[in-house]
Amino acid sequence: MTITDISHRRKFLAQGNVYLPHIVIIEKIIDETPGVRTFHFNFKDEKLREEFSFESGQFGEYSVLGIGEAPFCISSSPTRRDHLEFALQRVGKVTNALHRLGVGAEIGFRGPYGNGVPLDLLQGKNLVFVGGGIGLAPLRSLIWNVIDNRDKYENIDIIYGARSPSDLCFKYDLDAWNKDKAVNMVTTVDKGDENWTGKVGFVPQVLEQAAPSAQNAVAIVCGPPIMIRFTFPVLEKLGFTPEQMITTLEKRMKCGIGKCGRCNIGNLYVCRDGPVFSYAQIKGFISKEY
Amino acid sequence: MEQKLRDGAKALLEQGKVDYIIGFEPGSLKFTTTPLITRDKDDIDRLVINPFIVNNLSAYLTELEGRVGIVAKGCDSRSIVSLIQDKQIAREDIVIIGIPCPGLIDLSKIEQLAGKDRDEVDDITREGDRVVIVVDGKKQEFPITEVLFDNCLGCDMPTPSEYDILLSESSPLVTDKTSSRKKIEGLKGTSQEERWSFWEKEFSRCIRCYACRNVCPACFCKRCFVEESEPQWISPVPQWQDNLMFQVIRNIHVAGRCTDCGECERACPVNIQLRSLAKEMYDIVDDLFQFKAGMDKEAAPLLTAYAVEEAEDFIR
Amino acid sequence: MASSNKKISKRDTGKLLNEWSQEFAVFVPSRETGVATMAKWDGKDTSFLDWHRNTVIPPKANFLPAMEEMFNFQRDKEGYHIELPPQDKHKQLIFGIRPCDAKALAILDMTFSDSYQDPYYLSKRKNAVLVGVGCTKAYDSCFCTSLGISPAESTDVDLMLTDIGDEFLIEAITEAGKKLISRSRGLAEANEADETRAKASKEAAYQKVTRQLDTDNIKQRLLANLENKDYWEKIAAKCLSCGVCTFLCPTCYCFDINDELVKQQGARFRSWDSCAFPVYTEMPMENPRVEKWRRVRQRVYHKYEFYPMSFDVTACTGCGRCIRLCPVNWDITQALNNLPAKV
Amino acid sequence: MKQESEWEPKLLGLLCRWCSYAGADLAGTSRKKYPANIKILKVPCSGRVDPLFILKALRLGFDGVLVSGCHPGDCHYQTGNYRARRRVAITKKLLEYMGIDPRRIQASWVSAAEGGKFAEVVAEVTKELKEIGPNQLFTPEGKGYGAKATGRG
Repeated sequence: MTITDISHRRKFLAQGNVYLPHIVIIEKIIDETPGVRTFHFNFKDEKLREEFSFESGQFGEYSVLGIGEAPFCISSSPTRRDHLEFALQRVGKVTNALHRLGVGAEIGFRGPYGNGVPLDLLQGKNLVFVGGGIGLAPLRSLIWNVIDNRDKYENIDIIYGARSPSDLCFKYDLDAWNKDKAVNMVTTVDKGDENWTGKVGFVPQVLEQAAPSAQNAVAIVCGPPIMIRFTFPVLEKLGFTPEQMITTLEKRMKCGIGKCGRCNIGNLYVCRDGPVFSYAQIKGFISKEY
Repeated sequence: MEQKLRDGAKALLEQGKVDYIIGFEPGSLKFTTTPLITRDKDDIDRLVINPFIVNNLSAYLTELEGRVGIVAKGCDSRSIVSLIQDKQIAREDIVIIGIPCPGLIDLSKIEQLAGKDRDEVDDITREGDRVVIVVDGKKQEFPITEVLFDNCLGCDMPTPSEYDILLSESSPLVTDKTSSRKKIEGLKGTSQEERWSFWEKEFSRCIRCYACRNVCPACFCKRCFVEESEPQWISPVPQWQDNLMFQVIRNIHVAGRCTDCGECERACPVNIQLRSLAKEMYDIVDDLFQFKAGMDKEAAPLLTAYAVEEAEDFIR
Repeated sequence: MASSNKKISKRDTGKLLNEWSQEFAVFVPSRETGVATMAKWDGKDTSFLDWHRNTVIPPKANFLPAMEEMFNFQRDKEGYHIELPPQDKHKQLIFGIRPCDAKALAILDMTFSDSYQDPYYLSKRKNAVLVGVGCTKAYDSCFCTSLGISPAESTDVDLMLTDIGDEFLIEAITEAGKKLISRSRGLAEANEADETRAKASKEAAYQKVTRQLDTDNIKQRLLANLENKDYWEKIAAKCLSCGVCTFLCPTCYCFDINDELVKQQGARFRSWDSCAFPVYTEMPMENPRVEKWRRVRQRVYHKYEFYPMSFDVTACTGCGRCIRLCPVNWDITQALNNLPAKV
Repeated sequence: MKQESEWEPKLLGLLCRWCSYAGADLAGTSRKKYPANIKILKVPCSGRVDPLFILKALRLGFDGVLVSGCHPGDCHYQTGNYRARRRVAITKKLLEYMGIDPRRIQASWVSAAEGGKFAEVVAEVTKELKEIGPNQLFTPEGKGYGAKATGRG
C-alpha cells in the first residue's frame, strides 16, 4: 500500500460554530530554547477534557483573546492524554503575547484541525523521522505515539538537528530516545560549542551519512522550509519514492479550516488538506511556491 | 506629440540608455488608458497621449531596477522630483519624457453632464477650451473647465520643469483655482461637528483596499505603518475610526511630497473624497512653509527641513 | 394559454416591495452614497428599476460583509466569557441581484459549506431570498457570457424578473420563490405575448455583452504556463497590489481575522483580505509570494485552475468589476486571452 | 459644553527626555503642584514624535496630547525640536479641518530647569481640555465591545 493522497483522510472533529474558541488553562511552561517554550494545557470545561480527541499531526488555533490567534500543532501524543501540549517560537504579535503568559492563564483553543498522520499506513514499516529545530514539535507527537505502540512498527530512526546546542528543543525527549534501545537516534547541530560532543552538520547531510534504508520504510520530515527543500533530494538519492515521504507544512493561516484562503499550495489548502502531505502530492508545487 | 514620444522612447531603448519605458497605452475600456511598462521596443508603437492618461506613473519607479524612461505630466514630474529629494531614486537613472499637460478629463463629470455611464458615451473630444460630448448621436458642448479633474483645475505646473525630453513647449491648460477648492471651501463653511461627521460618513465606506496608498508615488515606504503588528498602530478591521486615522496619517506622512495629482481619489473604488484631504494638506504646507512638493530637486524634503524662524504661535 | 409565470407593472413594483418589507429586510441597488451597493430599501425610491447594471459593492457583502464581528468576550474573576453577537432575525430579500452575482453566491456557498460549515455566512444565506433582475445593458467590462452565464437568466435565484417594457415578467425558480409568489398580492398572470417579449429581452441582453474570454482549454493552457515567469512578470508589472479587484470580486472570499480590545472587553472580527497584499502570506521567516507576479498569478490561477480542481466550477462570473474598478485597468480577460500557446 | 462634575480630562504628555521630562521631574521634586491629569510618556526627542502618536492617543480616548521639547536652539540632537514644530503645526491644522478641536493638540518648550513652567503648562492645558469636554470623536456610541456597546456588527 502506498501513500499518495492523504488529504482525503482529513477528519472533521471540531463541531458547532468552529470559529468559537474553547477556554483552556495553561498548566505548565517549559523553556525549550531561548526563544521557544512548551505549554502544557487542559480544557477548562470538564466534559471537553474527557471528550476531546485528536491525532498526531493535527493542529489547533490558539488565541490570546484581544491580541489574536495563531496555529500550532499539538505536540503531545494522543497516547498520553492527561494534558495537551504545544510549543512555539517567539516571532510576532501572538507568540509574544503567549510568551508573556504564566501558569494558570486562560487562552482560547479551537481544533483539532487538519488531517493528521496516517498511522495505519505506517504500521509494519521502518520509520525514519527527520526533524529540524522546532519542527520536532509535530514529529514528537508522532514519535511518542509510535513508541507507545512499539510492537506495531519496525525500525525507528530519528535524525534531528538544530542550529546550535542551545537551539535543540525537547532535550528531555532527546535524552529519553537516546537511552531507548529500540530507537536509533542521531542528533546534530549546524555549529557546536565547547561542550558539544555530538555530530556537527546540516540535517540533510547527516541524513545522507546515516543512510537509512528505503526498504519498507517511510520518512517523515518536518523542519524549516529550507531544510525540507534539501531533505527530499537526499531521500530520493537513498531510494525513497515520493510516496514514501511525508512532511508537514507550515503556512500563514488564519481560519484553520480552508476558508480564509492564504495557506494554499496549488489547489490544496495546508489547513484543510494537510498539514500532512505526501511528497507525491505536493512535489509539483513545492519547488516554486514553498 | 505622440509620434515624437514613440520615436524618442524607441531611441532610448535602442541606444541602451534605458532598461524600461513607462508610458500609457490604450486601455481595454472606453476612454481609458493603462500603464505600459516594457523593455520591448515592439511595444512602443502602442504609446499614446490623450486626455485620459490619468495614472501618475512615477509610482512604479521605486519598484523597477535599472534605468527608466518615463512619460510624465507636470504633476508626475513633480512626484519624480520629490522621489529624488527623498533619495528614493537617482536622477541619473531616470529619463523624463515631459508632456505639457492640457488637463485630464474626469469621466465622472462627463457622466454627470451627459446623464449616462461612461461606456454609453459615444465620443469625447477636446476642441480648444471646449469639450464636445456625443451621446446617442447628439453633440453637446461644454467649457473644458467643467470636465477637467478638480486637481487639474488647481494645477500649479502643467508643463514639467524637470525633464530630459520635452514633447512640446507649452500647455493649453485652463485652470480655475476657485473651482478646484470648491468642495474644500464648502466643507470649511460648516461647523467643526459637521466636518467630523462628514468624514465619519466618508470613511464608513472605506474597505481598506489601499488603492489610495498603492497608487500614490509619495507612499514609497517598504512597509507601511498599517502593516505593523508590534506595535499595532491601527486595526486592520475597516472600522471608520481606523480608516479615518489611516488616511489622516497617510496625508501627514506625504505632506510636502503630495503634488495634488489626484490619483488617490480617482483610484478609490468607493468614491471617498480623498482629494479634499490631500489638497487641504497641500495648501496648509504651502501657507505655513511656502513649500510646494517636487518643485526643486535640490530642496530638502519638507519634514526633514526647518527654518529657525518659523511660526510657533501655537507653542507654549 | 396563460404561462405559469406572473408579471407586475414597474409602477406597482414599489407596492410589491412594500409588501415584502413586512416579512423581509429588503435590499435594493442604491447609489445614494455615490457608490452602487445593495442597501436597505427606504420604502419609497424606485429609481433603481431603471438602472440595469451591477453594483460596485457586490451582493456578497450582504453575506460576507467587509467586516463582521465573530464573537465578543469579557474577562472577570472567573475568566473569559465568550458571546456571539446578537443576530439580526430579519430575513434578507435581495432585490435586483444580477445573474453573475447570483452565480457568485452559489460559488461562495461551496467554499463556506465545504468540510467545516461557516456559520456566519451560511446562516445569512439560509435566511435570504434572492430576487434576480435580468440586465438590459452591459458594461464594456462585462464578460459573463464567456463563462456560460446569461445576463438575463439565472437558476441561482429564487425569483427571476425580466424587463418586458413597462412590466417585469416574474419566474419562480425555487420552491421558496414559488411560495413567495403565491402569497404576494398584485401579480398578474403572464400571457404568451409577455413570454415572447421576455424571450426577446433576454436575447437582446445576451447580445449586449461583447467582451470575450477565450475559455477553450483554459485549464490546460494555464497549467502549461504555471512556470512561465516571464509572462507573469510582464503582465504583473503594472499591478499596484491593492485590494480593489479581490475585495470587489463577487466570488473572492478570502478574509482576515483580528481581535480588538478595550480594557477587559474585546471582540474578534473578520474582514476582507486579499491575495494581492504581500502581507497576506507573510510568515516570520519567509513569504512564498513576496514577488508581485506570484500574487497576480495566484489570483488568476485560483479562479481558473485551482477552484475548478476543487469544486468543478470557475470562480469567476464575468461581472467585470476587477477590470472596471482597477485603478490601472488591469484586465484579466487580456491576461488569459494572451496566454502563450507554447511556452 | 456642560460637563459632569466628576469628569477629569486625560492628557498624554510626550516629553523629550533631555528637557521637558526632566522639567516634569523637577516640578515633582520641587513640590510644584500640577494637575494629575497628565500621563507622561518619555520620548528620546520631540523630533521622535510621529503625528501617528498623537492620533493614536486620541483614538485611544485621551482628551488631549501635549508634545513638549527643548527650546529652539537647545535640542540635544541640534534640530529635532524644529522638525517637531513643523509636524505638530501641520497636524494641528489638518485635524482642525477634519473637525477636531485644535486645542486637543498642544505643544510647549520646557527646559530641564523649568519645573514651574511645566506645572503651568499642564494646568493651562488641563483647563482648556475641561472647556472642550471629553473626547468622544472616535467613540460616539459608547466604549468597548460586546452586547453593551451599540451599533456594532
